[in-house]
Amino acid sequence: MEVSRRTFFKAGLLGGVGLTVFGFDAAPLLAQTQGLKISRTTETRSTCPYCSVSCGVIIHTIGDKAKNVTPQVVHVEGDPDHPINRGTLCPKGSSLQQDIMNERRLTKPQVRRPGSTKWEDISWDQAISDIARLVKKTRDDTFIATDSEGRTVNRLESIAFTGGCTDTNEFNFLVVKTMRSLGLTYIENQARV
Amino acid sequence: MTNGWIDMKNTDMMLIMGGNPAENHPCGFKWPIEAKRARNAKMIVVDPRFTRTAVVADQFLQIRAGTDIAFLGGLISYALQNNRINKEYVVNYTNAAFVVKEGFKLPEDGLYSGFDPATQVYNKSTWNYEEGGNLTGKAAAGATMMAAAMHAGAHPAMVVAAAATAAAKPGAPPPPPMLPPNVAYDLSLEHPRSVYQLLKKHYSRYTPEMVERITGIPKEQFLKAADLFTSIRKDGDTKKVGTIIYAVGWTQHTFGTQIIRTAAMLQLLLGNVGRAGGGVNALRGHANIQGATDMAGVFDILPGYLKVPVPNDKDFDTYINRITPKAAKPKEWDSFNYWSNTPRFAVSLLKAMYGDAASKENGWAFHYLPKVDRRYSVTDIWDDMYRGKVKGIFAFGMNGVAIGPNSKKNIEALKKADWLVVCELFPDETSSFWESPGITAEDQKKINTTVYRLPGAGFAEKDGTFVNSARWLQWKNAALPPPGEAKLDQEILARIFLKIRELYQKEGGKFPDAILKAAWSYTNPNNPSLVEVAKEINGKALADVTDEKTQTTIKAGQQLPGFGFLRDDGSTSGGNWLYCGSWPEAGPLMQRRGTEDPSGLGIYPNWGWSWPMNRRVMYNRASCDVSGKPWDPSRKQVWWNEAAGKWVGNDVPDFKPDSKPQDHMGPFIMNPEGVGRLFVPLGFVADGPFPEHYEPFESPIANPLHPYQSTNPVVKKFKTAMDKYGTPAEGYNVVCTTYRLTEHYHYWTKNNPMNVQLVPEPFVEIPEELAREKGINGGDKVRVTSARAEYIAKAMVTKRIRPMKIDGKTTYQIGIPIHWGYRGIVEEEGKTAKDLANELSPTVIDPNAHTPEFKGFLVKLEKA
Amino acid sequence: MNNGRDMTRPDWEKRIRRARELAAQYPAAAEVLGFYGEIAAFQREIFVAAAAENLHADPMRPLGEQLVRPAALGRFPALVELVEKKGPAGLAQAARELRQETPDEWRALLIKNSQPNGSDLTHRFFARACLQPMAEYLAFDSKVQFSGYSGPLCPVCGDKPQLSVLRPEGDGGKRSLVCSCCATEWDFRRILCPNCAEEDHGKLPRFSAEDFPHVRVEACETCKRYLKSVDLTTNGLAVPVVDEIAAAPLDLWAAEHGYQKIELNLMGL
Amino acid sequence: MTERRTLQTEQISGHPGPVPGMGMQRNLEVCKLIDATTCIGCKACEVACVEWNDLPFQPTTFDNTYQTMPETNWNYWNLIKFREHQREDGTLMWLMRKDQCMHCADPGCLAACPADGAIVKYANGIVDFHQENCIGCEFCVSGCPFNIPKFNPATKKVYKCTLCSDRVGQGLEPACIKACPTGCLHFGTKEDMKMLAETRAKQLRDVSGFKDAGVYDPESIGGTHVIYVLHDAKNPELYSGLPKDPSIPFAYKAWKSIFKPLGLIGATLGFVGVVFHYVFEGPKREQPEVPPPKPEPPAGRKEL
Repeated sequence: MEVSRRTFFKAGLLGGVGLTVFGFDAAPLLAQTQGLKISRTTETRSTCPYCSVSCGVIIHTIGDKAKNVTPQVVHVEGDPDHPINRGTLCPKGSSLQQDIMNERRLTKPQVRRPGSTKWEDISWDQAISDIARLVKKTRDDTFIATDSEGRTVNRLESIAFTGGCTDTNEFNFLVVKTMRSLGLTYIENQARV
Repeated sequence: MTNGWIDMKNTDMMLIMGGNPAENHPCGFKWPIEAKRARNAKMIVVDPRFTRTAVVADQFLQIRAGTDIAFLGGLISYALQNNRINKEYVVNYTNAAFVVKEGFKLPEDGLYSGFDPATQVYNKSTWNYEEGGNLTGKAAAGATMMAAAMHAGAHPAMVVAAAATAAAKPGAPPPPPMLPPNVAYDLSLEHPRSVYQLLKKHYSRYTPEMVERITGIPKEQFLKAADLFTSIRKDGDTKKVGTIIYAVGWTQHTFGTQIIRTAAMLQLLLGNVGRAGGGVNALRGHANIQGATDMAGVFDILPGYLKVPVPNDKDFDTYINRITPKAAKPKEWDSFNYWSNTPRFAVSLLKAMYGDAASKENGWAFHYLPKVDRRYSVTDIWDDMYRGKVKGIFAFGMNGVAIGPNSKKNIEALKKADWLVVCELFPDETSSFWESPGITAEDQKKINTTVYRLPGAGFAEKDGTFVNSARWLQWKNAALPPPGEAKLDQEILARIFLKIRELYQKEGGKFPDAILKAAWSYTNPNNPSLVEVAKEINGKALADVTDEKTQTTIKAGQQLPGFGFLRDDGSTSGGNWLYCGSWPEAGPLMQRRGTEDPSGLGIYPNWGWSWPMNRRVMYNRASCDVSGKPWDPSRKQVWWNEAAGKWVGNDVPDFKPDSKPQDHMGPFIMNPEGVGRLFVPLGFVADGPFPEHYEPFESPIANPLHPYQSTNPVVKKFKTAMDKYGTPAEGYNVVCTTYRLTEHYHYWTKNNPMNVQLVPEPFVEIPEELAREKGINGGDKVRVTSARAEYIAKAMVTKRIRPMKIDGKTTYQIGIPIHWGYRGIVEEEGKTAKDLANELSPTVIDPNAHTPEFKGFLVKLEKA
Repeated sequence: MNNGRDMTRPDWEKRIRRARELAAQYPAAAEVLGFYGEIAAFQREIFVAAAAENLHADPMRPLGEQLVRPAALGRFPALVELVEKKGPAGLAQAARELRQETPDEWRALLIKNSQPNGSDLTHRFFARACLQPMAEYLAFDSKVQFSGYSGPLCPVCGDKPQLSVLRPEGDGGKRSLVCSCCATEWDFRRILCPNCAEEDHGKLPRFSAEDFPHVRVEACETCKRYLKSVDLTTNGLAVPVVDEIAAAPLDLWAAEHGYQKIELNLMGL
Repeated sequence: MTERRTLQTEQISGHPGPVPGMGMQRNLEVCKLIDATTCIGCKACEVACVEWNDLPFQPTTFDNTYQTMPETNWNYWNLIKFREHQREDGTLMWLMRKDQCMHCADPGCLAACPADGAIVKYANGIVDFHQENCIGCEFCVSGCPFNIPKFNPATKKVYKCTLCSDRVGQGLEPACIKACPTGCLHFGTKEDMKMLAETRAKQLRDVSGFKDAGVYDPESIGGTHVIYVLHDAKNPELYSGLPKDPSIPFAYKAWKSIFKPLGLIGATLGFVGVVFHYVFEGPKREQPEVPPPKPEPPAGRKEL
């Protein structure tokens, strides 16, 4: 097998010192090297989204970001470094890959119009414009600047926000900032129940 | 949790009650098992069902759902009567010695002093301490009266109150009574109105016989458990330590907060709080509901547990005066009263929210915040929507229809709403409410709600911080982008908000100020980086800030190293004081993954970051005796270092670091008293200073303690046509409780084939005896009916729930796991009845935490 | 629970046997593995001699300064002879040259190259072949407690790691590093570069090939360094130091892609 | 599966001649220890088994229990069995027993099997089915005292837990072991596991008040390579019918005895197998890879 001089040179320079300086027969190793199908895996530390133990997980994804390939999850491993779960996972945690790569996932914004019997796909831009318009109308119709005793209350009781159990702290802060600024008093979360 | 998951390995005694960690937290449960294996620790499990946790318990007790206070009250009484308490701890670290105001009445008849039957609220002015200093040795009744009378005239609290009343404009309600600054106390604990004596008297009614009548736990079993749990304080032992572990089995009651208080009181009496292997430990059920609470995802607080403004707070100063507590303690003792820093926290929060628009001149944009003077809890949302008041709702990851209570009411409510915006991972019950079972195509045409269903990002697709039940902040990284057109939640929220802002900018509208001025200087406003938000939450200096004591200066623009640097003059901003220190200038501490545990106690100080200031066990000053020496030298949390003149330890001292033991500063630094509250003064809880057993709202019996005040007097029921409540007289005589399974997660894993394979279908757990009575065999379809709805599922006939003798009457309990609905793998294959367990549960909530009573409501059961 | 990897007595037989097995399995590396097997057999003798002589290290001095002892030095001529006979051409030539030198010169060579970053790679080979087993013995004998240690350099001798190992921990693989000098194995957390402490998962790619299901390249985009890891959760039969050598093509691949190994193995790969 | 070949065969079903390699080497026996007293029935082991062995999804139906399905199946080899038991003192126990092949020292399935090479027992104690040689007669099903082997009507072959022989052959512990969050599962040499089990049983007797706690390792079949710690070892039947004295039907025993002498003859032929790596940390032995059907010289490298 023909081994390019360039490959040989670089290998000798950086990694295969033993090949060049020690004098091993480099050809078979270089031949095997050229035949390798290398895959690139990224390991990402995450936290199981289920209960509150917060088991560490390491999500293994393949796909080269540089080559613009969407990563695929190939394995979810219990984080062996995590002091609480020490690499173990429960039956829910063990099947997390199914949760991430699940054909039932919602992938398109949809709308169900008043009186309609079906979902329709809608663009993000349209959905966001529509929602903003609905919020503004509801707010302008019902905002309470002062209560019956003339006290400033600046509140909006006609719109509610309910947050979920895997919303992050940072997202929740944005909720407080945006929703309290709209005047919402009905800000609630899974945490309540 | 006051402590943490790994810390459970340090315990000698576990009471697991109102929680089923083997089922719901299997990987965390390795630590209780470790305690059993390595320390021969004992485990007592109390539950309505023999659970997976009960499997490894040393003693299991079957309790009637909702009678936990009776059981725990019985334990308190047992501990007091048998001297199984840590006396030094009780005298010095709790308010046991404090003297309670004259006129305070215990609830022999079910009511504390001050109840107004018309409004169904308490006037809490007698729920207070007496003013007057050291009464030790003056315990005679006459002397007490004298002391009370002597101080009555010059009561500083009253003076303050009077002044405030005079200043207020006519018609305004008088300000609430305050704690006395110089509390009367009797270190001998003999004063008849000392907290200790009142406590003893109060729980003396919780005899083993009474416990048996109420809970259904036979007296002998109760006494065995009481002896076992309190055995850690046998013969004056102060080394051993016990923990109490609970979850929503305690919170989901109309007196849930009080159950937890009873447990906390028991732990204070035994001296178990603040110690390795001790504490009161809420397991919590979800990945980030601890964080959601810290971050004020709920209506009644602002980030960091700051109180929300009320309409009477006419300006920022009024607000801050109202919510900042003043120290109230024996004169000779010290109190850190950490909440005295409230102004720093509040101003910094407003600076984080409104930036330059929050200035001293405009009271830090105080009026941008809505004023809250009534309940806006999740159950109220659906009620107000049903009444036509709530017109639109965002549901970002909360499946409100399935969560209930009374799911049918929530569906009816949504039919009346104008719009619903759901952001979810999977098709869920809430977004599909208009196509739920029983709604025909014709019906759908009459439903005018616009529903947006937006595809959000799963946990693996987003970065950001989760907080576990041990208060550990742990940052996680995104492993891949959301699938298809799905987007990150923060992008969806930001784009909606910015679009609204744009509309107000262009068109004007009602009170646009807060919308236009909200600080939004993220690099990518349409998709804020959570790194930037996390740094914003931690807080930064807006001008140079110097700590006087250490002469450390944080330069303008730098991240703050801890909440000691927060200021009330506008020179700092910070979204949540509790998280201040999580992302200092040096970098994000919640991203740390240090695996060192030098003490061997499982503290792992360099893994993530826990609030407050990386303390892993809260109130850990109490892990030492009065002189500052650890109760148990083999499990040292912190200790006083005389040479260094400060508190040091394996954990970060949760205390004023240089407060000498001689100063007698209380370890419970978040209370103005500095000590743990066996008696909760004033209105910090709505239903009484000591927890009292009340029956669940729907109960098979009248309360044996006071049949004429059977349920919690301050519970309010909802009043629409759909809020129905059942009674035994109407045939609802089976106690029903709801819960989760280890194989499933809420309403989520019904989309995963593996989890569906493990437990494919909904079921109802039924005692053998009840099944026999009703002619039900295992696997038969049964109909469970509450006053609200019917639920059909298969029967699991079991020995694990037994008939109980409750107040002499045979009573049955059944249980329903909640994991199914009308969207999911088996649901869509038509394999289930498509009912939601929470169609059955009642719309009635705890007056303090506003959590619905999902546990222990009444149903009928029959073969379907 | 102990965080430090317990030191088990080094098992030379296992290494020698594994080298033979892998030589059959990976013909491309047969020459390298064959030579390694010879060297390992030589190293075993020094280890056994050190044990027999009941040698100890002075805990107050760096281990690296205490390696040149008669039990090792005395066997240096045997090493030279072995390499001359069985070694690849380059090393054999060097051996021939070394044979001409005096014991004092050998001692000087060993001392010079017993420290990291000895410049002459060939001399460094001789020094490591001769001193590694001594270091390994002294480290094993020292019973240094490093429970809880998780730094990037060897807790016993302070040298750089040469390879990483994944061992079963629950459902996952817990990483440890193996010292290039004394073969001590210590815990080192995952997703962290042992060279520059990079923690950004996006910059820490792992490269693997089907040819070596249990060996992968753990690289760092920031410092462009890497180590190979041997995954004992995938193959429990692997002997990390030997399997690492057998997967030499991954080193060549890494070199070609611009990654430099934190520390070369004994075979210069 | 190439991995299997790294295990030394000790017994072969329906094999007319000697067992190659038998007796050449004293292999360490492996063992799985299940501490039924700390099992919480979370089923993480079930998931791990399905995932590792790539077993196809099996639709299940509710059957009045927490148990995933009534019995193990051809595509479900690891099943936690749940049994409610009321003790004489009135207290309740919820007994959870991880059910799977017991890997008997004296395997009834193997004794019953007439197909050459369909069932083999390795020297380390693992009893493995080789479906390529299975003729679908289901004799093994009736030969098993634990009701473990299960027939797949589609492929007409029988399947069961392999103790992850492929993993063990690679020096790994079985998939279920690593999955257990409470640490109630252990894997190692039979000797070590017996010791661990006895220690735990003693703790249960001395500290936890289970005076009949003990280890299940039934002598009637020469012991098993899956052993249990039970709260009540005197009544194993309580644990979803774990037989007290499991036995192989007489007919199969008689059959087996015909072949036994042949097996012993085989001992003189040379074959060297592999001890799995888990026990490498103990005694060391030589172990080149050898496919069982093709004899090779013993290589004579028995060091130490």
